[in-house]
Amino acid sequence: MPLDFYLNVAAGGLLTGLVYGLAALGLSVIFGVVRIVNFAHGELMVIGMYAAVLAAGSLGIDPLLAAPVVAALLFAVGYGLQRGLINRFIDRPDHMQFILLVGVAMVIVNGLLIAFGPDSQSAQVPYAFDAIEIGPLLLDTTKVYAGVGALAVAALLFLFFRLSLTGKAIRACSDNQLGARVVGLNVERLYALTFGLGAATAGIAGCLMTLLVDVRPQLAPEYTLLSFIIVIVGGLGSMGGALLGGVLIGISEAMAGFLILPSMKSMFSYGLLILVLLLRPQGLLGKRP
Amino acid sequence: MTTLLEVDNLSKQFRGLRAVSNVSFSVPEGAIVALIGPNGAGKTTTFNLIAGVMPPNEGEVRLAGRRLTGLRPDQVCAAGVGRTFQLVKPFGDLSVEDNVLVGALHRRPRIADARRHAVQVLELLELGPKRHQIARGLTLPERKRLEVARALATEPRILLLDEVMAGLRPTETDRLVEVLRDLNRDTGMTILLIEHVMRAVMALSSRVVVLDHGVRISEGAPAEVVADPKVIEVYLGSALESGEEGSGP
Amino acid sequence: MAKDAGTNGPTGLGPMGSGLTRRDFGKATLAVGAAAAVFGNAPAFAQDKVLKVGVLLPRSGFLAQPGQACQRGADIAQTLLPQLGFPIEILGADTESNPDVARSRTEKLIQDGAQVIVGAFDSGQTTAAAQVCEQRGVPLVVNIASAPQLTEQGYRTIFRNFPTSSALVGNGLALMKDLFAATGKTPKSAVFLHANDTFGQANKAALDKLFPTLSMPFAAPEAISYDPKAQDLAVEVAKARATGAELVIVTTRANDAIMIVREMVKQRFEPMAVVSPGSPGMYDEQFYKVLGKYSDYCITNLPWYDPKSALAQQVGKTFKEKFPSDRYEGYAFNIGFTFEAILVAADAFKRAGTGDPAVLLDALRQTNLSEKIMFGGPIQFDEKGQNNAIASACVQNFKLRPTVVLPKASAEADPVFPMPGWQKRA
Amino acid sequence: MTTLFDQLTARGRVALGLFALALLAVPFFADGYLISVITLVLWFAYVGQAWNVMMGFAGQLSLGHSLYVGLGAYASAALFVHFGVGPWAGVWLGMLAATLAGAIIGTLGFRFAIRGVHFALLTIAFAEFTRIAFDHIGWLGGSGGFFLPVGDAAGANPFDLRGSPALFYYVILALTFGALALCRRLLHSRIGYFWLAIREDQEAAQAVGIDVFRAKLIAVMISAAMTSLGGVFYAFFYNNLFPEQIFSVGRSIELILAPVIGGIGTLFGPIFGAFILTPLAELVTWGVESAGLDMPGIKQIFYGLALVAIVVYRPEGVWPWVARHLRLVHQPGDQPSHRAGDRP
Repeated sequence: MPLDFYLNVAAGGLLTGLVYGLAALGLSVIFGVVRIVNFAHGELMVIGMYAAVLAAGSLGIDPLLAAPVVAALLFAVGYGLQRGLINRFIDRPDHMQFILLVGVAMVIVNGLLIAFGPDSQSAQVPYAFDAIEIGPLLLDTTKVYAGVGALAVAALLFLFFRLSLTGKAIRACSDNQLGARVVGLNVERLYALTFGLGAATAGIAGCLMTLLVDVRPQLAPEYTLLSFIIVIVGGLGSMGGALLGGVLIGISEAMAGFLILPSMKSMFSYGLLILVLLLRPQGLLGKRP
Repeated sequence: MTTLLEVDNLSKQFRGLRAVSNVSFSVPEGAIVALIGPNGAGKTTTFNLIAGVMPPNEGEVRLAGRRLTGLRPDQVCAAGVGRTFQLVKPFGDLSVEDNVLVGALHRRPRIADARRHAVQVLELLELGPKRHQIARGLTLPERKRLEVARALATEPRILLLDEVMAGLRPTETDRLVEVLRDLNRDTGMTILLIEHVMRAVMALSSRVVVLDHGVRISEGAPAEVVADPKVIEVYLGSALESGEEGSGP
Repeated sequence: MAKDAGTNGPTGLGPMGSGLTRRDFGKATLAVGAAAAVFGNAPAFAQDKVLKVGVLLPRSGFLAQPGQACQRGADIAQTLLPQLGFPIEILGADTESNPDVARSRTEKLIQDGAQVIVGAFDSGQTTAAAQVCEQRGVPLVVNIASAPQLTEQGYRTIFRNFPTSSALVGNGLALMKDLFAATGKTPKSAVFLHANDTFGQANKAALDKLFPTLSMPFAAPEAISYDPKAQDLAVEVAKARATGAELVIVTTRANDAIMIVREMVKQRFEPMAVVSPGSPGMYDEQFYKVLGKYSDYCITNLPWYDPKSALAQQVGKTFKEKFPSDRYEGYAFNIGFTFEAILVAADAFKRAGTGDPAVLLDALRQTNLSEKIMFGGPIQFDEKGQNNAIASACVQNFKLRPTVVLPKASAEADPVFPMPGWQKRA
Repeated sequence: MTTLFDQLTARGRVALGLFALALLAVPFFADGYLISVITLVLWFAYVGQAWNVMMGFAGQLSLGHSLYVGLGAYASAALFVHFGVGPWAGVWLGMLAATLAGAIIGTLGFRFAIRGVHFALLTIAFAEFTRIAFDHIGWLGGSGGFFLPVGDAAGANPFDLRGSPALFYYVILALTFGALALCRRLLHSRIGYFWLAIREDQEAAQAVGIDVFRAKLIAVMISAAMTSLGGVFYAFFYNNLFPEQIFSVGRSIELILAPVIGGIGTLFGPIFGAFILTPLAELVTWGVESAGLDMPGIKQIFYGLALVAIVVYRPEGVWPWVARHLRLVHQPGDQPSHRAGDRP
């Protein structure tokens, strides 16, 4: 097998992995601060996908351009969800949070099914079939755009948490909730902001994802699970970890599919997840609890 | 008097910080020994090292000549060490009686037998009337006593009490002191206690070990220790520094 | 078992049922009795003027897409069959793509008076329904489900007017040979890409078994299986490309067909043809919408509606009336088989003159229907309940439309093989 | 949510007795549909009870219990199809396989001190891993499905688990009552108290001499073994198995709904929860249909909303609340101020 085959496969996995990583980043941010495991994360992402498809279909807007609007929409959804429902579950045990979000996920998936029907829908972009040649590499234009977009959004998010006052307040809140309260931060508001940000990130990841796959309601649970694997591998609550996990899963799935049997490639991901949980339970870049 | 618990040259480091440093002392069978010192002196760490919560970097602990170091907490308990926690840890959703029953089951596998024993222990700690209550509903002094009862129910050879008097009113303290003294007198129970409340220390203990910054700085009868200038300096110093009531490491 | 003792017949349902409030229902000890009042009415075999057909389909959940497509066939049957002299009343039920639900919905349909069950697209849910039908002695006419075991497991009330996966693949491969003969071009190697699910694996098994017996002009293709839930098939296509095969055989589900072709275009992988021996995907409406010109020339060898059949044309007309904004071709496969399954039941009922299950079962066994939609001989069932006379057609996409190119007699156009390269399309 | 809630009052005993009698009588007055629905209810009650041993008693959250269902189902079905071994002999292999899997997951998880959400994800990972593995085991049909020969629907052969719906009904009823009795016994045994202690506070449990690792491992193994029995029933009830369905995350979720809704850690919670949920689903379907709403998916929306409402308004589960209000259980000594002064 010529080398450029491997390179192509790995590069494709890397770019897709970045988008997965961005979705997982949203999950990680929410967990890192609010300490809630968002079991409806994939559902939020799929809402973003439908919004992007709708924008592309009816208004002819490229999903990349629609992303900011979709992000705002999902921010509102996330903010509202946290304020109205999830906030009162913050101190409840894990399984209660889990069932709550399973219920929310059920409503979202089936709401989408009723609204958009079961057929998959795609955002038609003029460059859907283009490929970019870089030396021996032949990369899908859509994947390059999606991957670069994911990286850019992740960088923005990172800067937000480092530089902005709100971002710093959120970080302070995640380090020490009580302390944050003592110095007069409105923790509830920060939590809702964070959940909104996490949801918005998932929404943007959804926009980018529409470049790569066609959307249908049943994708949602798949993405939830995928985001989980990535976040655990990378480290729950770590931003860099989520991206790293995404890339790792992207590349390893691609290589495993290529070298072993494609239908067994997710087994590889779960294998990786199990290994990480056992050898480094806090994840690759996670802090020890 | 034979030695029951021997702490031999114990050291523990946390990220370069020496929490406990070459500490040695012993507790004779049937005695009540107090471990005192200002906040951050390494008392609770010493307790945790004895109880097997974490391994020491150096040194070892022996109970009646048997090495405890390297054992897990449950094995240490099986060897005959009962302990309480500074921040009480009741089994919140269980009844008071069941809390103590769990302790009693350790040496008495039959439920009925263990329950009888649990009830006796509860009577001893004056929790009898509360035994059907849910543990989380108890008041703080009651929960402190529940901690003692649960540890006692495991029928240990030595009881490790971590600040069981903290937060109690003077009358409540006196009551608990009385209970512990009776326990020691009637059953010969050996007790090692960490205590801030000097009134209790003076009333109960036959020997006092003083730690500061992880080092043993004094040991002796209560009256001697209180008069020791090193001890006075440490206590005055820390009082001047902060004076706050915080938790140990 | 004293079945009649506690049930109150069909009349018990109406007013009592609606009067039952949620609160009453919640009382645990009462629930059992209350539920009996709501749900419990004995099967009504009394009125035999109309056949009650219970149509069981996965209209939500994972299989919602094909399930809802099949449902359109049932909707058309409800309109068209009475006009053709087959009085039927359809009772619908959604399995939610879950066998547990499929089971209890089947029970409910029978309870509500369904005299025959039609369904349920997927083999797992179909067996769940078959179990109930067997216990209740109610016939089950399978619309779509290809696991060979369905008619081999020993059910006596099951009838399947759908090819088993081995028949499907056998016909598909035979048609490939016909295609090579008709065009005079023969590929020297092939690769087989398939989803690793029930259908894909059945296809794989059939291919492995049949290939040696068919004396195909190329060696047995290397098989590449992928996760049916995969979001990205770049690797799979790269792997297929690396084999250097001239022919790509696929067994896809729906979206994966789109992903495969899209990846082939991007990776500039241009085999002589992309052929499916009978899977959904490349004739789905979505395939044309998303891929546009790249959807053309893809070939599916599958049971298809005979464009020359009068009934097929009538169904097509009714489809246009009912769903003016959609194209018949994009749904024809699911509609055709669902419609035919209901027709089979209605025909048996007409001959039997009663909905009594035992009589109906007998009538079904003697089915001999030549007025039909799909290619193949008259519908007849063997002793296991399988119709072995279903033929396949070679259907190639031209100008975003599935077009019959073989068999010659019913062809709407001539086959194009090898297909023009991706970049050479207007 | 305590052991106290299984201390039935006289009234509670009567209610339970009547309930049991009603269940025993079901096949004599109910029709096929009702029997089918209650069979399903009981199945969820049974596996919910099994899951509850691990979560409700020992406090270990598993979201991958479909693994044990699947192992039990496949093991017994394989023995039956390939070697003609009946289900009640096959059960042992199924339980062995599930127990072993539980032991492996437990050993790895507990040794490496994986707790909470991380442990839950570990269980999902193992279930998914196994699902994909089974997709590739040709001997068991792979993803193509594994089919059992169909028995005589009219007869009743309890030894081969072939027969009428009533037979299956009584089998699952017996299993449910058996599980209830077993759990009651466990809960009042030494290990049961150890579990509760671990659930409440692991560190304190260890300090009173409980070998936490061993106790948790036993909980996982018992739970896995019990669950696998549910899998055996499933295999013979449905006569076909698909890795996609039996090992799915969806099934794991379905499986924990009953105990969570009913009341985690209580004996009657899983049963009560199952008797709420399945009828609720049927009721919603019925309501949607009679309202003329022919929208696939609308039922799940109402069901999802109901779930949310229940966890929001009845966080400790529905059973403890109902039991308290109907005075089916003894109240704790005197009314303690709940959660008031949790930590000083």
